[in-house]
Order: sequence, then C-alpha cells, then structure tokens
Amino acid sequence: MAFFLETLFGGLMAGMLYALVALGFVLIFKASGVFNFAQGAMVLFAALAMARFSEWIPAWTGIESRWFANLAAFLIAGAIMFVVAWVIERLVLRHLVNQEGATLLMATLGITYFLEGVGQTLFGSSIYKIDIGMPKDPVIVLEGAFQGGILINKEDLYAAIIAAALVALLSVFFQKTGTGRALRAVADDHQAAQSIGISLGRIWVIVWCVAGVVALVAGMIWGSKLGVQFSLATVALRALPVVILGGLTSVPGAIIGGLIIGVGEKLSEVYIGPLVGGGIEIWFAYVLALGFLLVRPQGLFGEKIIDRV
Amino acid sequence: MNTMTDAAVIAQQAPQASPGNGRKFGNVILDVKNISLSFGGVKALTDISFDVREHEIRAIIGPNGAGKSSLLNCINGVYQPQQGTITFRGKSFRHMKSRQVAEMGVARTFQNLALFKGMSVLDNIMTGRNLRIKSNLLLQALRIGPAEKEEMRHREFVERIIDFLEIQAFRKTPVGQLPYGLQKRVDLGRALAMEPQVLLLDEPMAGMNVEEKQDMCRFVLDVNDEFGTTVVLIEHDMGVVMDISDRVVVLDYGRKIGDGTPDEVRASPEVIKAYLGTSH
Amino acid sequence: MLYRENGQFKTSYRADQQIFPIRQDRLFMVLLLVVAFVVVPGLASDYLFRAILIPFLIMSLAALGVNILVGYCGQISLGSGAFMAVGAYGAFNFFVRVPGMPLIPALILGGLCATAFGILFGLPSLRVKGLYLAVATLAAQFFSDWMFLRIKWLTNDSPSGSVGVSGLQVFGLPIESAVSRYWFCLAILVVIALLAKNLVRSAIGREWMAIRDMDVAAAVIGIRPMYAKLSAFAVSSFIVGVAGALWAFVYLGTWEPAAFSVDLSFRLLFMVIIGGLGSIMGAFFGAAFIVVLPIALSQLLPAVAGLFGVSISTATLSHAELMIFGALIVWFLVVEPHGLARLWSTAKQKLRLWPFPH
Amino acid sequence: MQNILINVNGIEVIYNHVILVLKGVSLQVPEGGIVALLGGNGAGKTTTLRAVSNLLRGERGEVTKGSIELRGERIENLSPADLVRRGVVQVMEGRHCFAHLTIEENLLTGGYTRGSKAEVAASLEKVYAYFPRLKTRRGSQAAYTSGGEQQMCAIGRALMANPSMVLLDEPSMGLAPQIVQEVFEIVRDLNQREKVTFLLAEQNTHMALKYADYGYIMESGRIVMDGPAADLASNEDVKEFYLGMGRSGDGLERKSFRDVKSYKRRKRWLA
Amino acid sequence: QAKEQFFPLLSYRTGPYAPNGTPWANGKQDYIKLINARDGGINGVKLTFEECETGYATDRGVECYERLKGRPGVTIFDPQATGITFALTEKVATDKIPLITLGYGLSVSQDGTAFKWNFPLMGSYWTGADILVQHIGKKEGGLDKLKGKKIALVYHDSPFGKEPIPLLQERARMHGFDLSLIPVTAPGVEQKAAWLQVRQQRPDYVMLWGWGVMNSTALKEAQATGYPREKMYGVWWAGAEPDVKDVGDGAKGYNALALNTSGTQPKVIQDILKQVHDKGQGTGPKDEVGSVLYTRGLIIQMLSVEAVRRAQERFGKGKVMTGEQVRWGMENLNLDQKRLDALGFAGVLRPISTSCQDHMGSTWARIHTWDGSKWNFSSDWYQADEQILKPMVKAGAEKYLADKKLQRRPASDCES
Ligand SMILES: Nc1ncnc2c1ncn2[C@@H]1O[C@H](COP(=O)(O)OP(=O)(O)OP(=O)(O)O)[C@@H](O)[C@H]1O
Ligand SMILES: Nc1ncnc2c1ncn2[C@@H]1O[C@H](COP(=O)(O)OP(=O)(O)OP(=O)(O)O)[C@@H](O)[C@H]1O
Ligand SMILES: CC(C)C[C@H](N)C(=O)O
Ligand SMILES: [Mg+2]
Ligand SMILES: [Mg+2]
Repeated sequence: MAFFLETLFGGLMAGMLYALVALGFVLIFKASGVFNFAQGAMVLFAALAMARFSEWIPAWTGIESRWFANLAAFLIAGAIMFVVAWVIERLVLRHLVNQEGATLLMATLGITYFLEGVGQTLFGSSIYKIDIGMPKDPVIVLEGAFQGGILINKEDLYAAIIAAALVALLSVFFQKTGTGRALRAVADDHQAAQSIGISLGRIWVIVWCVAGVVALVAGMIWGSKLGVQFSLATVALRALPVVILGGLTSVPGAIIGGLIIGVGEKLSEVYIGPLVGGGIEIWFAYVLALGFLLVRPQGLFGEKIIDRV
Repeated sequence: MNTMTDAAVIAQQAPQASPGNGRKFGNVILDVKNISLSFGGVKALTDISFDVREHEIRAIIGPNGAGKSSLLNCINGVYQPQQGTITFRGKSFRHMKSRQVAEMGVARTFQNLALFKGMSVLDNIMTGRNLRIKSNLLLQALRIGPAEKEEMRHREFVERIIDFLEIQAFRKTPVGQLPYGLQKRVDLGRALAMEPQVLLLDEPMAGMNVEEKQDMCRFVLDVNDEFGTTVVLIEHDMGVVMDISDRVVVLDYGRKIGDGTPDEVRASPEVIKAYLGTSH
Repeated sequence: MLYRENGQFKTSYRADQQIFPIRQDRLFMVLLLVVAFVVVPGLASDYLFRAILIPFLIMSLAALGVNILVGYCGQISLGSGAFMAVGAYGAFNFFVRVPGMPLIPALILGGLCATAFGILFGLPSLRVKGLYLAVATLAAQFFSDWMFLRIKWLTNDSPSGSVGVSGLQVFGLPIESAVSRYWFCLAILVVIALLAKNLVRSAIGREWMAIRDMDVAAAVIGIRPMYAKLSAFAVSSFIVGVAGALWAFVYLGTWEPAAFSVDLSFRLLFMVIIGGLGSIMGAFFGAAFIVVLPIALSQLLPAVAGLFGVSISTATLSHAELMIFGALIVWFLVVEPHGLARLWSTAKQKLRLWPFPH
Repeated sequence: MQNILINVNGIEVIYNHVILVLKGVSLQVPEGGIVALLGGNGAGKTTTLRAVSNLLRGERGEVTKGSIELRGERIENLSPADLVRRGVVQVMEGRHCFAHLTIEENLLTGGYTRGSKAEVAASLEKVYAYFPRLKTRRGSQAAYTSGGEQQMCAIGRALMANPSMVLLDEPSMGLAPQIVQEVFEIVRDLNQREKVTFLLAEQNTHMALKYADYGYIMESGRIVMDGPAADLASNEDVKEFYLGMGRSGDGLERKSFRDVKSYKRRKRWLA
Repeated sequence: QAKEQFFPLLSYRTGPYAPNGTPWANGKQDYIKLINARDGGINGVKLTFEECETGYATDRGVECYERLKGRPGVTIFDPQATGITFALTEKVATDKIPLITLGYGLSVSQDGTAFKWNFPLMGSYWTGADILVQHIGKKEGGLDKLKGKKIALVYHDSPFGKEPIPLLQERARMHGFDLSLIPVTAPGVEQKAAWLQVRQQRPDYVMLWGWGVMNSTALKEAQATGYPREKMYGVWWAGAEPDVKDVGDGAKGYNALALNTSGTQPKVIQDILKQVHDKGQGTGPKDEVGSVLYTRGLIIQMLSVEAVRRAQERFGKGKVMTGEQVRWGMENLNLDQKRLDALGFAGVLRPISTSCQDHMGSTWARIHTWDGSKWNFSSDWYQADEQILKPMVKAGAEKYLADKKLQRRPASDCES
C-alpha cells in the first residue's frame, strides 16, 4: 500500500512536469493553430541559457550569490526567449499565414533543428547544472501509518506547485481576457482574423514569448532535477500524449492529462512492466491516451472537432 | 441512365399530371414523414412531412436558419433525426448511412462548397463514379485490362458531364483555385456523375449573377427533362424558385408553413409574412 | 519554346490518361530511367552507391509509402519507422526461419506483416482525426521499438536484439556488390512507384484524396471512410514495410531496433512534406533533400570554411549542420509551402510560358 | 468633387507566381460613396478586394504592377491589421466565421481594435438590432449555424470594427430575400448616416445597382465598363446579361428562368 | 606520394551521448597529434585523420564508414557505439578493415577465429559483468554468500544494455542470487519508474549499464529515491567524469568498473599537454585532458598505432599498412609492462597481448569509486572467469557462424 501510494505520488509529480511542457504546446496551438514541435527544443534552449548564464554571471560580475546568479540568469534567459519568439515570427510564421497545419508543423520541426544547433553552439553539449537550491534528498512521511513510510521528494513537490500556479494563471488569461478571444480567433482562421484587424505578428510574438517563458520554467525545474543536456528536448515526446489526452486546446486539460499520463505510465511500468520485461511506460502512455481518444476524439477537454457540411 | 432500369416500375403507375403547367410526374419517390431534429436545445426541425414525386422539381424555401439544409442532411444520412421516417422508393429508414443513401441513388450538392479542394475538376467529378467502380485494388494498381477499360468508360461519362456543364477548360485545374461560381458547377457535376434518381441541391445558385443562374437553371432543367431525375432544390432566389419548381415547401423555424405550387405558396399570407416579405 | 504542350492534341481519353501526357515529360522520364539504370552505374563510386544512392532509393520508397497515407489520404502518421521495422523484422523472420526462402518473397511477406500492423494501428483513424491521430501512430512507433527489443522470438533469439542477414541473392544472382544492390533497389522502387502512381490516379486514389479533403462530403457521395482509410493504411504500410526490409537487408545488413526509431518516422514525414504532400514525385524530392542534404553539408562546410582559411571543429560543424538543415527546411517551406514538387511544377509552368510570360 | 478614398491604379495580380489574374485594373472609390464591382464568376472581383485589403498574401498572390492608395497614401505594404486601424475592413467571401467561437464571441472579436468596452457593447447591440436572428443564436458556435446566419455574422463582425470603409464581398450570398433587402438597407443607412464608404462586389446586380452610386463591370481581370449606377442599369447590355431582361414583344422584361434554357448566348465586351 | 596512414574517426559531439562521446573523441585526436608531433609518425609514416559525426545513430555511422573507408591508407575503425558495430561487422569483413571495439561491441567477437575483423580489446560486457559479480561476491565475503541476494540491472534498453544479461543470468544460476532486469528507454532522461521499481524491490546491489545522459540521471534518481550510491556499480561506460560531475555530492560513493586510470600524471599525458595543448593544437579543453574517457580514447588510439607499428615490423618499416596488415598487427600485439612504460602508459592500463584466437588481449578490470571530486580505485584487479566465459563465447560464435553459414578460420589463416 505504501509503495502504491509512492508510485502514485511519483506519477503525479512526473505528470506535473509533463504538464508544464504540454502547456507550451497548448498555448501555441490554441493561439495560432500551430502544433509547435519546437516546444521541446525551446525547453532545452531556455534551460541551457539559464544553466550557462547562472554559471557565467558569478564569473563575470564577481558576485557569488547564488540567488543573484539565478535571478539574473532567469531574466537573461527570458529575454533570450523573447528574442527567439520575435525572430521566429519575423522569419517563419509571418510567411506562413494561412498555410495548412502540416506545413506549419514541419516549419516548427525546422525550428527545432535550428534551435538545437544554435543552443549547442552557444552553450555547449555537455551536461550542465541548474542549482536553484531545491532540496535533493527525499523525506519519508507517514512512517506511523505505513511500514517504512512513504518517500516523498520535496523537489517534486515544489515543482508541482510552480507548475500548478503557472497553469492557473494562464487559464485565467485565456478565459477572461479579450486577447484570449483574439488568440482563439487566430487559431480558427488566420485570414479572417487579419481581416478584422488582429495583428498576427503581435499575437504570435506574445504567445511564443509566453510559451518561451513556460519552456524556461519547465527547463529550469527539469534541469534542476536532472541536469541540462541535449536530451531534454526529447521530453517533448513524453509530453505529447499529455497534450493530446487533455485536448490540444485546453490549458486545464494539459494538467489533468499530465496527471493521468504520469500516474498511468508509472503504475503500468511498476506493476505491469515486470511481467512483460519492462520498458513499457512510453508506449503505454500513448496507448492510454489513445484509449481516451477513442471515447472522446477531441481529448478530455478539447474543443469539439467540427465537421459539418 | 439509371432511372431507365426502373422504367417498368414507372410504367405500371399511371403518370399524374401536375396542376398547372402540364408537366408529368410519377409516383412518390421520396416521402418524408414527421421528421424532428434537434441539437441540444436548438430545434432545427419539428415534425416535418412532405413528399417528392418522381420527375418533379421540388423546391424548399424559408428564411435563414429555418432548417432547410438540415432537412437535406437528414435525407442524406449526415444527420440522424430523432423522430420520423424517410421513405425512398418504398424503403423506409430513419437512421441510414450516407453510403447506403448514395447507393440507393440520392446525390447532393452542398451549400458551403464541399469539394475536394486538392483535386482537379476532373478528379472531383470522377469521385462521383466511385460507387460504380468494380475493379479491386490490385487491378487498379496494375491498371490492366478490365480496370483500365472501366476507368475509360467512366472517364467518358464524366467528360460528357464536363461538356454539359461547359467546364472543359478547367478539367485539370485544382478546384480550390476556381472562382466560387465555377466551383458550384463542379459540385453539381460531381452529383450528376452519380447518375442519381434524386438530386438534392442546396442553394446551387448562390453567388451567381443572372446569366450564370440562367445557365444553372438550364442544367437543372435539362437533367430533369432528359434523364427524368427528380430534383429537390433549396434556393433563396424567388425568381428561380417560382420559375422552375413544380411544388414548393416552405419552412420557418423548423416548421413547415406552406406546401404547394409556386402560385399557391406565393399567395399564402403566412409565407409572405415569414419569408417573402411584401416587396415580392 | 522548348517546353510546350501546344499542338499535342489528345485524340482519345486514353492518351490523356497517360501518366505523362506531355511528350517532353515522357522523353524526360525515359531519359531519367536510362540515366538511372545505365549511366549512373557507370559513373558512380562505391561510396556514392552505398552511402547516398542506395539510402536515397530506399528512403524514396518509404517516403512514397508515407505519402500515400499522409499526402493522399490525409492521415498524419508518425509511426512510419514502426512500419519499416515490422517490414524488416517480418522479412527477416521469413528469411531465416523458412529454409530456402528467396529474397523477393521474403520482402513481400515482410511488407504484408507491415500491412497487418498498419491496419491494426490504423483502426483508431476511424474515430480519431488529424493531429490526434498522430498519437495512435506514435503508439505504434513506441510499441514496435519495445516489441523488437523485448520479444526474443522476433529477433530469432538473438540475445542483444540485433539481427542480420547475409548472402542475399535474386534468381541466383548475388546481391553483394554496390551496383547490384543499387540495381535491385532501383528496380523495386520503379515497379512500386509505378503501381503507386496507378493507384493514386485510379478510383481508390480519388477515394483517399476525397477523404483527405472533406470526409463528410466523401461519405455523401458513397465513399466508405473505413475502407478508404484502412486501404490507405494497408497500401502505405506495405510499401513502407518493403522499404524497411530493404533498409535492413540491403543497406544496413545487420541492425537493431534503434535503426527504426521515432527519428526515422520524423524524417520520413519531413521528406513527404518538404517534397510535397500528395505527389509521387515529391517523395523523391523529399528523400533527396533529407538524405543528401546533411551529408552534403557535412562535407561541404569544412570545404567552404577551408576557403576562408578557418578550420572548424567537428562539434561546431555538426551543430552548424543542424542549424543549416533546420534553416533550409524553414526556407523551403516559406518559399513553397506545398513542397518541392510544387516548386518543380511551377517552374515547368513558367517554362511553358517562356519566353513570353503571360 | 468628392475626395478619392481608394485609388486603384492599373494593378496586376499574380497568384502562385504564375497565374495572372488581374491585368491592369484601375478604379476609384470616392469618400462617402457606394461603389459596386460587378462581373461574372472568375472575373477577379474578389482578387481586387483582396488586393485592396492586403489579404492577398495569405493566398500566395501578389500585386506585381500598379499602385493602391488610401487617401493618397500607398498601402501595398501595409498589413491587413494596419488597414483596419485606418478604418478599412473587408467582409470576406465565403463567410470565414471563427468556427469554434460563438456568434457573440465572433462579433466581439470584430471589435478587437476598439478601445472602449462601452462602444463595443453599443455596436453589439446595433448589430443585434440589424440581425435579430443573430441574437437568438448568440450562444452557439459559429460552425453550427446555418449558412445565412454565418453570412450575417460575417457582416456584423466587420461592422463591429466601426469602419469608415467597408469592402463587401458578395454580402447577399445565401441570404433570404428579406435579409438581402435589409443588408442593403443597412449599407445605405450607414452610408448616409455615418458616412461609411462601401466597395461592394456583388452578383445580385439588380440590388447592387439600385443602392450604389457608381459601378464598374469586370470581365476576365479587366474593367470593361464603368459609369454611374443609374446609367449602367439602363444600359442595354447590362440589362440583358446582368439583369436577366429578355427582349420580348413590347420591350424588355424579366425572362423566366424556364425559358432561357433553349438557346445560348454569351456576353462579349471584348477589351 | 607522401606516406600517410589514415585514421577515420567516427565520433559524436551532438546529441544525448555527446557529453561522453566528446572527451573520448578528443583523446583519439590528441594522441594522433602527439605521435606526429613527438615521433614524426610511425617510423616516418605520418598519421592523418578525419572525423565524422555519427550522432550515435546507426545509419549515420554507416554513411561515415562508407565515406571514409575508401581513403588511401585507411587503418582501422572505432565506431564508438555498439549499434554501429553491429552494422559494420559484416561490412568490414568485405572491405578488409579491422574494427576496434575496446570495451564494447559484441562479446562473442572475442573469438578471433570466428570474427576475423573484430577486436573487442581489453574487455567485453561479459567480462565486465563477470568482474562486477566477483567484486560484489568478495564484498559479501565470498561468492557463495550471494545466495538469496538481490541484484538489479538497470540498463539502457538497447543491444548495448542487453549484452551483459546472458552472463549475469549464468552467474545468477551458479550462485543463486536474484537478478532483476530494469530497462530504461533510450536516451534515459526519464527514469522515475525504474527507480520506483528499485525502491520497491530493494535490491542489495544495482548494476548500471548506461551511457550518456542516462548515467547522471540514474544517479540523481537514486538520490531522490534514497538508494545508497555505495551499492551501485556501473559499467566502465558509466564511470567517467561527465556521469558524476554535476550530480556532485549525490554521486559520492558510487562505484564503477575501470579499464584505465584517470589523471594527468602519466607521461603520455604530460607529453600531450606539452607537445599538443601547449602549442595550441589541443582538440578539447585542457582541463579535460586525463579524464577517464579521454584517457580511454588515448588508449584506443595507442593500440591502433601499436598495431600499425607491429604490422610494419613484419610487412616493412616505414610503409603505409593496409587494413589486412593492420589486422595482423592487431592480432599480434604484445604490450608488456615494459613496452607500456616506454609508451608513457605506465600504470594506465594492464599489459595486453592478443592472438589470432583471442582478440581481447586482456580481461582484467578494477573498480573505482567517486569521492565527490575524483575517481579513486577501490579494488584490486580482477580477471573475468575463463571457465564461465569460454563456453559462452564458443557457443555464441558457433551460433553466429551457423546463422551466417560461415566457416571458422583455419589455423593457416592466422599466418597471413
Ligand atoms: N450540427 C448542428 N449543431 C447545432 N445546430 C445546428 C446544426 N446544424 C444546424 N443547426 C441549427 O439548425 C438551424 C437550421 O439550420 P440549417 O442549416 O438547416 O438552416 P437553413 O434553413 O439551411 O438556413 P440557410 O438558408 O441560412 O442556409 C440553424 O439555426 C442552425 O444553427
Ligand atoms: N488562391 C488562388 N490561387 C490561384 N488562382 C486563384 C486563386 N484565387 C483566385 N484565383 C483565380 O483568379 C481568378 C479570379 O478569381 P476571383 O475569385 O477574384 O473571381 P470573382 O470575380 O471573385 O469570382 P466569383 O464571383 O466567382 O467570386 C479566377 O480565375 C481564379 O481561378
Ligand atoms: C560504445 C560505448 C561507449 C557504449 C555504448 N553505449 C555502446 O553502444 O555500447
Ligand atoms: Mg442552408
Ligand atoms: Mg469572388
């Protein structure tokens, strides 16, 4: 029982991190109809920037405070993500107004390669450290209730709280503001949105920038847990079933989806895995998402897919 | 065409004269009974009944959102009405797959162009022949003997339609690039390629000027005359409706408020109030 | 005035239904085939064959298969790598387990295994659409990755999961030398490309495209979505499966499941989109782009750098390669979102008007 | 002499780098006028409007020759959003409502460029007053409304921007006769009371000429005739080909659609 | 024509495995530079090289191989990946170029009579696993004490990670310990489930068969689940600086197999610092020189060079050797302690001597432990148990030959 709870908890925490990456996907999709595969690369890029700057800043400024280094690095990385968003709008999106989803998807894959290349050139391809002072060692709770207690990772807990806060913030933004509505309009029809005076360029820079900051937060947390390295970009593939399960257009969906996938894959790996030789979690996550889709083809909270003649 | 195969059936039933213009229709081919359809709270159709006789041109009119397109969608198997039955040549159904309806000989055009955007005009119309293609996948891949002959046969048929609709010049153009009016024609061509017994047209003349409407009318009338195809037509241009239809159904807010010859309908106060307005 | 169709009147629909109704195109095609079958083998080096031409041919074949599903039928697939893997391991099992199994039937049987697998993972497409479907195909991808690592029987009980074949021959002729491998792949590619072209311009091809462009309307004119989608999955995964078998047998020789990873799936999707969705020609362009470009870059960049007297380290080089590759993809998409094939036909159209524009 | 608001000067438009569609179109829209653009299918009306509102780029078209001026300012390089900010709004052909947004959200989005919430609310009420049908369907997603409802929504959405100039592409398409009438009344109303300028591409020649001051007739990418609306309406050719009047015994009268089928004619003004 | 011996260097400097692939590749390059700078090549034959980025991907690796194999004077390939090794094994036989897979690759390829062109020098995954079991047994006070113990293998889910399994199963059968297998999907950034399983099973020891980013992730997860690092034993690919550096204190006490030393004391490294790095010719950052993987790169390159030298002794000093001749040299290496000392590798590795039958040359390794800032040896040398290995290698080689319908090399072949 204690172990089951631990697994459950571990799944929830992993799910929260997936959700954070998924959130980036959702933001951009919802606001522009672009399925942004570069989200993974953006996480990597942002995290690399943060990791390297937090290392360089004390060297440059001679100020040894970790807080200062981290804060400055976070701000610089955020600024870099803004530049990235701006450049992407200028050089890519602007020229692909009104194109089909597949084309846009490919363009983001192109961006992925580009960012990976630039990221590694500027910041290197070793493993780097982000140390934001998260506690590393586990704590055991409820030792009274269960034999051996339940192991909980404080780091996970903090990560989850940050993720949840971010999501709450963004949900409000989308639901309550006029900009949120404009974003959805752009996703539906680029041209019509233009025709009523929505400036696609501005909208896109805003959204990609927000997505960049989300990526930065995701990268920071993930990086502080596991180090920053090229493979961080592959978390995009982990987050994919989450986005889809939650619904491509739903911010809360990303969270719920993340939790379901996180729990589902950890439980399956731990309980079913050993029976079949293990290593099933990744495809299990996809199959799980698929199962949900068969019931609700638009994902749990996604907007209904419109097909009408 | 297809209707000819049923010539025997038709012959047994005494042709009936329509009141007025001396056109002849056969028996009831399509009978819609007590159809009701709602989407959540929205009642799109309430208890609609009407019939269509073989050979006739039956118009459906009504204000925007009255439920005209939804009615066609029900006949077509795209929507499934909650109540009522639809009888087509003696077969009754409420839930029917689109494919089955197509097989029975019902074709249709769409209000919001539903063409296959990435395909050429020719290919679009060819899809209308798909129901009749018999060769299997392997034969088609090899394209030998029967498969090729079959393809040729259908191609010839489709070319006749293309000639008929006067769109020869655009055969190979992707339909997405055609102007709106021509796309409507292609839509009609695709439906005609099915050699339907009943042709459902949803605002085929929207977005056309008078001359083009005249062309469209000519196509519809020719099809109706020469092949005996029954036509159900939704149209907002009263000139067209009054001129070419034999009988008219009027819908308003999902209810039927009138049914009869153009002249009868035109005279009905309820119809005037709900739809025509006084200016007509 | 070189490229004109004026004056080439078709007197029958049959003539108009040819794959290349324009004479110049036909000539060009014949020339191309002659070059491919005769001239290239005379000129190309061993390296060109083994490292570029053979992978290019096989990837073209795979891209062709993917294009049928993605480009023609509009079902986004990120599981092509899995279909290739199933084709490869399927063919492998028939090849090593059935004594005396000849190569070509083994490849076809491998393709059929992929077909079955493709249909299975295509089933969700009846309900799930668009990007959401990508999940189903990714499930296929990760499942196959796992399956070939974990189920020993499939890898002929090789402890590491890596398997290999050798001593390939067709009709008694060994397929060992680079040229013979090249010819073998080329022949298969030409045959399958022809069949595929026939399919896409026949009734079934039109059904696929109809489903892609507007499925509700397609249903109304009597197209069964289920049949159309599943047949697209079947045909596509067959071709992809055969390509996978070739990749394994002819190109790699010995391979492990990682040879068919999700990366490969992405690359295939790339090829199809860069090349041009819904275009057989596009598959070739796309494959050329994705196969050749990185290699060309990795050889060109040092040379270019050398010109300027700088020597770049391998690391910088490979990062620069990534960057340029990504940038080129974006650039091509910006220039022509419908892919290289469209660029090609636009060029032809211009040529047609040349020298008098409009 | 009225101010020229829009001055299109000999523009050529090419789609996809190869398809030449407009072959030197020039037209002027005076401030406060209603100008109709008439012509058969494929004549290039939509393309002309797109060129003015700068929506061509999304269709991979470009203006390759000529110039377009708004109040004397060249506008070819502005973005559509810039134009909206200058008061020029287009109602696109084929409706283009935001499928996932409700009717009301569609309309509110139309007011995106406007600062004050109160003004937007007032406009909303105005649009609802124009199209009561929209009010009853306000909560439903645009994709699930009927064709005509979507058309009303598209028009209403454009009006929400409080434009000074509206490019209307086939506003009457798919609308019931009464509503068509109303739409044109709205046009006249806005024109007279709020001095909104209109450039409208329309197939319903009868209505268009009735409400417009001036008309241009296009044919395969060229302007083939222009003149004050009243003159056009009384032109013999226009009557025959655009208004469907046939020559019968005692002069011109509307011919029945049933009778035109037997013979074929084509209008030919060749430029 | 200049006399040049060409060394194709397959490497990876991007991707998930770059942190580990890079120092390795740098070591190889620097050694070549050193030989040229210090000795003027091998008996006057200059060494040249070209690097090709594989990204650890098989198809890119094959392309690199095809690209470089035709160069004049091509010597030997070290693909730096087990997957690429598989794909190349057959190709090198046709092209007659030896394939060196020091410490990785196919364990059965130790058998030189079946695998003429493969050289898994200094150890295979079977020898490595065997040594780990021996060490754990010793810790427990004898191999018989392993009975009832639980050992978990957390492995990279690929042929590389799966290689040791047959041997461990054999050992488990012999000593009665429980072996549980926990795969980690490549590249290994997500290991939560794996470590939850570890926590659930509470194994007495964990063996880590990882590479690249998987290693540091494993250590961090171990820390997060509270698994004692002292009980963790990595393969020699999971025991270098990049694996532990950024884990910091969290990796303290973690053990791994060691094939070689690290540090800058050895003479060869001093030479490199002086003759290569100080002249601005160094390939990577200076502070990486002497790290575990860097040193391993040196060793690999040194063995390649020695094979050429050995071949020259037989086929003609000062000549450019062909692949065939280098293979002979590789097969007849005899680097005793004296020779190693002379080469500046004193204490870096154990003597190694190969033969036509035995392409491994040495099956010795020891354990080192991370103290938070550097690796320290914590055991003596172990040799893998011949008794267990021999039959397994033999059986594996037989199966390979049967599958491929090949014959063993006759003894006469050994002379050529
Ligand atoms: N799928 C659907 N979901 C929800 N409501 C629908 C759906 N289809 C139609 N409706 C509603 O049903 C009503 C009737 O729509 P329908 O399209 O049949 O109208 P119509 O008579 O064709 O109008 P128009 O002349 O404008 O085309 C409309 O109010 C529409 O909003
Ligand atoms: N996106 C496009 N790509 C290529 N050609 C196009 C495109 N849009 C329009 N065309 C071509 O431009 C010409 C003019 O089209 P346009 O839509 O401007 O005509 P229109 O006068 O608005 O016709 P309609 O009354 O049918 O709407 C047509 O021949 C059409 O084929
Ligand atoms: C080559 C080595 C460094 C280890 C690597 N993981 C392999 O493929 O075996
Ligand atoms: Mg309708
Ligand atoms: Mg138009």
